[in-house]
Amino acid sequence: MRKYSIFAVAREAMRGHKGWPQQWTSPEPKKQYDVIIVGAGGHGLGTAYYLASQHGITNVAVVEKGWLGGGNTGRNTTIIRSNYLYDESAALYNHAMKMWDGLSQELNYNIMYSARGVMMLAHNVHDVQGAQRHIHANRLNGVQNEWLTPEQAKEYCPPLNISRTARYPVMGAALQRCGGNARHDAVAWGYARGAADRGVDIIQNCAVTGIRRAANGAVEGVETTRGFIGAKKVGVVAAGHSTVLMDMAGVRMPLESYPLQALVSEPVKPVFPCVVMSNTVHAYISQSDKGELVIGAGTDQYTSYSQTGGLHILTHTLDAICEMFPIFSRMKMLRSWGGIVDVTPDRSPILARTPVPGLYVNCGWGTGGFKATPGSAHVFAHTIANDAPHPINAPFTLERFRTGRLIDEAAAAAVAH
Amino acid sequence: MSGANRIAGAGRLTPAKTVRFTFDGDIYTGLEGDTLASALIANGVHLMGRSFKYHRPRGVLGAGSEEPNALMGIERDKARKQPNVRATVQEVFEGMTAVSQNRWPSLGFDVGAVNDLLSPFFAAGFYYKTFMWPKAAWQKLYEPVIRAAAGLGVSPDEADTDHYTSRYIHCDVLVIGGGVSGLSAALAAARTGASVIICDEQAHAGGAFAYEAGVTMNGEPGFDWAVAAANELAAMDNVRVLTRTTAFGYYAQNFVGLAERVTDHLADPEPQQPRERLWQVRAKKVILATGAIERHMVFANNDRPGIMLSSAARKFLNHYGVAVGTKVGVYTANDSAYETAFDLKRAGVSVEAIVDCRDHPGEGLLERAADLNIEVLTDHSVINTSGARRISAMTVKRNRGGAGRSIAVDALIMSAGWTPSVHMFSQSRGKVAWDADTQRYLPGEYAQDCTSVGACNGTDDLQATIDEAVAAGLAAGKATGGKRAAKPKLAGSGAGNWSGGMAGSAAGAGPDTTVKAFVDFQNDVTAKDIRLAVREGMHSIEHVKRFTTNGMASDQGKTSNIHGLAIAAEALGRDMPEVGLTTFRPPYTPVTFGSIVNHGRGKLFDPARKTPMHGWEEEHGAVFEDVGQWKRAWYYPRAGEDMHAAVNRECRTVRAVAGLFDASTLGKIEVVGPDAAKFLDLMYTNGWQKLKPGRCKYGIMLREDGFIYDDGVVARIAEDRFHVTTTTGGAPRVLNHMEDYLQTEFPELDVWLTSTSEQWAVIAVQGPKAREIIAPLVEGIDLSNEAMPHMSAREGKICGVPTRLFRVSFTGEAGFEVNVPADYGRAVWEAIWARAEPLGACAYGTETMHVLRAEKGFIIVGQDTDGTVTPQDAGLSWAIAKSKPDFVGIRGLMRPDLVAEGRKQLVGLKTKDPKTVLEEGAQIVADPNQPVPMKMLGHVTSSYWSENCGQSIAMALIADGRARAGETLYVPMPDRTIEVEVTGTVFFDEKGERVNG
Amino acid sequence: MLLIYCPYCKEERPEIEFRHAGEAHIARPTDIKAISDEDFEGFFFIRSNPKGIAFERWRHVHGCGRFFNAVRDTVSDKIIMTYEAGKPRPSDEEIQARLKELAL
Amino acid sequence: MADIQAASPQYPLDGMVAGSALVQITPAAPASRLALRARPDAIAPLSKALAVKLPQEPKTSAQGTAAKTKGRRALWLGPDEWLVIDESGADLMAACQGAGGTFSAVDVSNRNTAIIVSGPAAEAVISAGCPQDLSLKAFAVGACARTLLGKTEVVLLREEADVFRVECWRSFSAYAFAFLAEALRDPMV
Repeated sequence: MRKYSIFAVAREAMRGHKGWPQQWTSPEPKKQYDVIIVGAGGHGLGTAYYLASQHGITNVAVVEKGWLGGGNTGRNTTIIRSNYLYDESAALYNHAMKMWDGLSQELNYNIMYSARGVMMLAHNVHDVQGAQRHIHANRLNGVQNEWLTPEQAKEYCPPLNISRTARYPVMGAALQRCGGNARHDAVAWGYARGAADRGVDIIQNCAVTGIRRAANGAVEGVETTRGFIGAKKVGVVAAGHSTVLMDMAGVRMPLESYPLQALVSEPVKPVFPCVVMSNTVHAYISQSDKGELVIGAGTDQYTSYSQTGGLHILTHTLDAICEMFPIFSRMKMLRSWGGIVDVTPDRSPILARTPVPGLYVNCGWGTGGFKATPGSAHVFAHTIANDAPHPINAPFTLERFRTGRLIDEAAAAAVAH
Repeated sequence: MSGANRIAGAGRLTPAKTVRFTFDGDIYTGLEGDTLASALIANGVHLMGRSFKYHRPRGVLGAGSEEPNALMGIERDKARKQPNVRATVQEVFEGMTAVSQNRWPSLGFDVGAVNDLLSPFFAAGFYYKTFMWPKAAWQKLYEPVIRAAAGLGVSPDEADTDHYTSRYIHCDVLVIGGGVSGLSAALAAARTGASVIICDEQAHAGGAFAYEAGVTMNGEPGFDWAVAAANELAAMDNVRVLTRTTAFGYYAQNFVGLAERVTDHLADPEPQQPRERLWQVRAKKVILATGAIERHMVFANNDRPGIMLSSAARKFLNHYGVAVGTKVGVYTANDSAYETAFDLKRAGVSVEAIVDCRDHPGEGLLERAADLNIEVLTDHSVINTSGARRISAMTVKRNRGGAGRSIAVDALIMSAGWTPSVHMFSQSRGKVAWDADTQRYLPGEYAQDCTSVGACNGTDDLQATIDEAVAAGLAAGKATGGKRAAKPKLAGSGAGNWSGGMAGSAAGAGPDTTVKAFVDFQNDVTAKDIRLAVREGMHSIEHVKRFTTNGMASDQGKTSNIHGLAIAAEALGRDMPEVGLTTFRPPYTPVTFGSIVNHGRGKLFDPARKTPMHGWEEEHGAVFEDVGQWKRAWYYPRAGEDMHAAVNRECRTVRAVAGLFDASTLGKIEVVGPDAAKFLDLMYTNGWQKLKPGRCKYGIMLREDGFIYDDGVVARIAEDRFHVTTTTGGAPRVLNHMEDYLQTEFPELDVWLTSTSEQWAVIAVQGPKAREIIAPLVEGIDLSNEAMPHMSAREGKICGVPTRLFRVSFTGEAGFEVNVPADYGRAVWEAIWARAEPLGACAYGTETMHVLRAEKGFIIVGQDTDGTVTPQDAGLSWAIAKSKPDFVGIRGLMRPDLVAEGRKQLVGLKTKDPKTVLEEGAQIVADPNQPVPMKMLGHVTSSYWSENCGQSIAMALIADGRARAGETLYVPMPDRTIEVEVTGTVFFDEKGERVNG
Repeated sequence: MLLIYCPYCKEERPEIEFRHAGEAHIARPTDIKAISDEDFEGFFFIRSNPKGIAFERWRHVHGCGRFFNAVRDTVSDKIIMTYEAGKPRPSDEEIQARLKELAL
Repeated sequence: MADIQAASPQYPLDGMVAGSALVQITPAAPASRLALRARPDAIAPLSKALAVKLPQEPKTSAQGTAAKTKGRRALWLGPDEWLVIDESGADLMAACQGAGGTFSAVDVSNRNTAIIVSGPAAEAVISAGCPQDLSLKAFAVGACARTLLGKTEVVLLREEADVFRVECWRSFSAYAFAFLAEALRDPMV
């Protein structure tokens, strides 16, 4: 692999950048691999990368029906945080958080992790109680999170409206300083380059059409639009399409796929220093390195695989933004788009073995998978390599929906009075 | 005088109607109807902006919304600043202030231009390869610098004082585009009697006729015809003509968003006028008449101010009467630029040369050029340009070699051909198809009920366009309920046919890797950047786009996408359609947030629900809290009291005397019908069949998974009528939950649900003197303990008004909840208050309510429980009817984890130091000295200072909590560890005697 | 914003009057107390989540208030047909016939 | 019973008024209202008892014709649901007491309040927040529907070509009124 550095860039600048090699190649699929990963998003490519780099399993193919990084990895609003309530979630997301810091160096690819701080606003007494519960639990779990008064919140994020006469005045905020953003494409590309360099085949424009199982039920490989590819271990990391893939192996999933829309504004000079989220007013916002305000909110209401959504959803998102940040009413929406997110009943992911020997699944990240990318990939690679979960992902089973042992962060935030 | 470059007699503006405006502090004069771009060019100003990355000087490229370069800040006042406004779209008005962007200290001298010199370093995606060392420097150093250099305009910094509005509107036929095809289609559709909306983003109808000088329609000049046609349409009852209105988003089932700019062109808008109006159109048929956009030529240094599209130069000349230069060069791969050159020449502008990279221009063009004495260099290319802040010369070379020749010019117009505008078609989820003959993407398979006509459909000939549009208009009108109508007679002639041209880099764009041949002007993407992306393995057009940022600027690639695709295809050695096309996403052009939000700002952001007594509460100094959409009185501070003091006083007073509490926000559902009790049996864990009319009972509702969903008191009013209450926040979802089961699982039951939350105002009168207070006001109800014991309900009158009077208590005191029709809520409250106040009672708010109920160990669903708590966890097993065969949640409760050992249970906590009040949400551990991550046993759900107990009290959910009674546990805080003892949940009046008075 | 034909209002109405209510034709077991943990999981958590033809429930919550069923293509989001709650799942033939009708 | 003064009502939109040359927005008079739900067997008896024929077609309403019930309206809201409105102060609950068949009658007189929007721009002003097609062709005189106005649910009744009755829950009425008042600033027809 050609090492990236300021010197390499300078050297290439002298000769018109003619010397850069391909970051990854586009090989023909081999007949047989040790492991096939279905889905070349951040989680899938990362899994392949860690299989190769940590477990010495390099005979790996990542099979992708479109182009790598083209699913939710390339469509999300790139928020990174780990201030989850439950021990299980906190451990998982904080594992990822620790890996974000240093990922650029590990991959030798600037993924532009920016610890700008993620601020979650509290607008009523119930929000305050919820935020405090998180902060206390986070502290005892070794996860950064702190309480800010409205004035401190405004100081941290000057565009914030903390007027007491606002419809839902800001009563304070929970701030995770190490939270922030990263450059989504770079995450996929960095993992792809790292994996390819270690011998992983990244096979794009190759849709999986079936999962072949032997007489004993174990996985034998995948049928694809480019023929059968054999492997004793298959990891499905297909986000919104997880149900479709798992159906091919006869495994029914507790998942529903929803469109999630996001939008960016036209670029402006730095005006927004951090990430702000509000569950009550219901939107989140940050500013990209390019200067665009990056904005999102909840999913559309119906299940869909269409990657589009309705204007009324954006209306609700933007009225929330203009309520919290009235100065942005004259900003313009430049581009809006949709992704498909797979949601579990408890809004926590499934990172586990399945009832089918040799079949593993990593799904159910809902609207929040990006932040977990390195951690998720890391423990999933461990699970595949050892045919047993890493302690961090051990609770994120499929079985929990039978036993009732859910990891329900959303339920913990139940609203009622 | 409106500028030295204004040509007398040219254009359509009125010379007498001048407008003064400023640009970067200098005062200029334009004409009414000018865009900022045309007015500046008229004044000889071509330098209008700086590019995003290299800060290169830029002028206008186009004359419309596709403009990538000339973006300005427009400022009306401090609160009404708009960044990134296209000078080619913004109309000038008297007193307008425009400022250039992305430059420091000035547009002419910009320090950021050093980036241009460093550009070999700043190749596409360079930032992925560097700035990684030392690690901390990315965030501290590199990123701030990159951010400060990026971005274009400056965000507004004050709240917008303009207002915006919206209209939902339905029509039979929506025509997008007011050029000849749109107008023809609209005229035809309108004749059928169908309701028609036609919109165009420009200030006027006419589309390309604004610059196509030689066109005639039915014998009259094309533009005059267009204006007349628009007027004719506007005068029809069934037609709405919307100019300055951009169709920006095409959503499901012909739902189209239009953004109308109402006042941006006015010097003094009426205060009543909205700045923008969002039209949310639902059309039965949509006709897309969105035209085509000219492409630039991709060659070295093709971005200097003064270099622009030929159609732009022609519009500046023929519409605005402005010459874009005095010595104009032409570089083209298409015939359209010839027409511009001819028009310029005829207007007295010197055309230095037409450089055509083709061997054979269109028929007759060479002769016409010769007639006008214009030199044409076929099979030649412009391989470079020079000039600092404006082009001064172009270098021309024969394609097959030879020496370059420098020609002095002060403007260069170019055309590589025309890209059909399939954006809206693509947004409608139609599939575009590659037309190999004409080398362009055209509408292929349709996904919605729409038709494309004219240039956006690849129809090049004028009469063919008209015929196609008329046919589409008639068909659309007829299909949506219009009558058969005769075709409007429309004959057009004199328009050029501009198919053909080239996509990708021209001869002057390399392969030399030092050449800056711009593809995407705003994002500074050059042909070599795209080749580099391909070299690095970016083989999908989406990767190329993301790696280079081609097409991702605020013009969204209107001029650059096809070029980028062609260059990538060439580098990959594939055909263009194999490389793909990036998806077009809404909006077509940027739309202000204000327009999308429209009414939903300020007080209309979200309804603030207020109870009938809200006014009284306000007058009596209440502080309010938000609970869902409701405003609830939180506490009533008196002079000198903080929240703590007020709540302590209220708590004391209620238990010593009495208090009044506004409980109107509780959800109420009237459950009526012969099967009412049967239905409630299924909805609640409790049994209801045996509850007698006139009695109340506390009920718990579960979800099917066994977790507590809601709770409340239910009163049986009659055999077949129950008055159900829910939590304030739970009211809508509980009703939905019950309706769901009733309609879909138990439809055979004869019972109905009606929300009565707002029918009744609810006044809780609680405390030892509660009965004394209300008794004199009540008629027809015996309030004695014997006649009306705890948990009973009666109907009668209070203050002459019908009431449902409940003897219930959420405080542990004897008390009543007075339900009266909401219109009488305030009057009855005041009457009760008039009795209560002299007795020493107080009004109390939700905070006191919370403390008093906590003293009694009553839970609040959503605070002491969350969505993971079962009735057993909450200590409410007694509320589960053991004998019932079924209720919602019965099976969920039996799941292994819900009956497992070690579940968190609700208990009481007392701090060892009675003065210490725990924080709600604080975590509890057995061993405070263990390392992080600590093993947490649970958390504090409610915690208060209890004035009545003289100590702090708390409730908590703790693993195996009930078995830990008496144990000492610890609450580690950042600065100390608090010792607590596990107790029962009842802190006051443990025997529960007070409730009986 | 979708247009949804409400089988009770007998008219197409805008999506925002409706609330999506999950997969259709998942009947609550009559003797729910007696079913196994697996069956409960299947009933309460497992969803078909099909890419293509989906059977789902909607409620015309800001209209007539009725729950009803819809057949929708989750790739195009097009609603193929709607029918009253309690009616059986339309057959493939009925759906194909309706699709043909829509294509016309 | 002590000598007490009977409580007097306070209506949620008391004193509010808004308008322009093209549209007037005024609170409606207080009214008795009934949320009526019924099985088919009760429709005829209830129609008789209330002296207004309960409509059975979606989106339609009916008016009482007898002198006593003139102006009494029954609005179809769902296949088994009606809203009955009477501005004469009649006791609607009493009226349907004892009517035959299976039904549920609930007094919602105070739950709802109404706003009258009238004038040539009435339709346009309501269309600022209502996603339904309100053209006379689609929403004739007498038509009614439960729908949305901005962020609140309303029941819309077209009383005349340019007169709409907007019924909403009382705590949403201030919002609904403010929404209409804001919308009428846009002087469009």
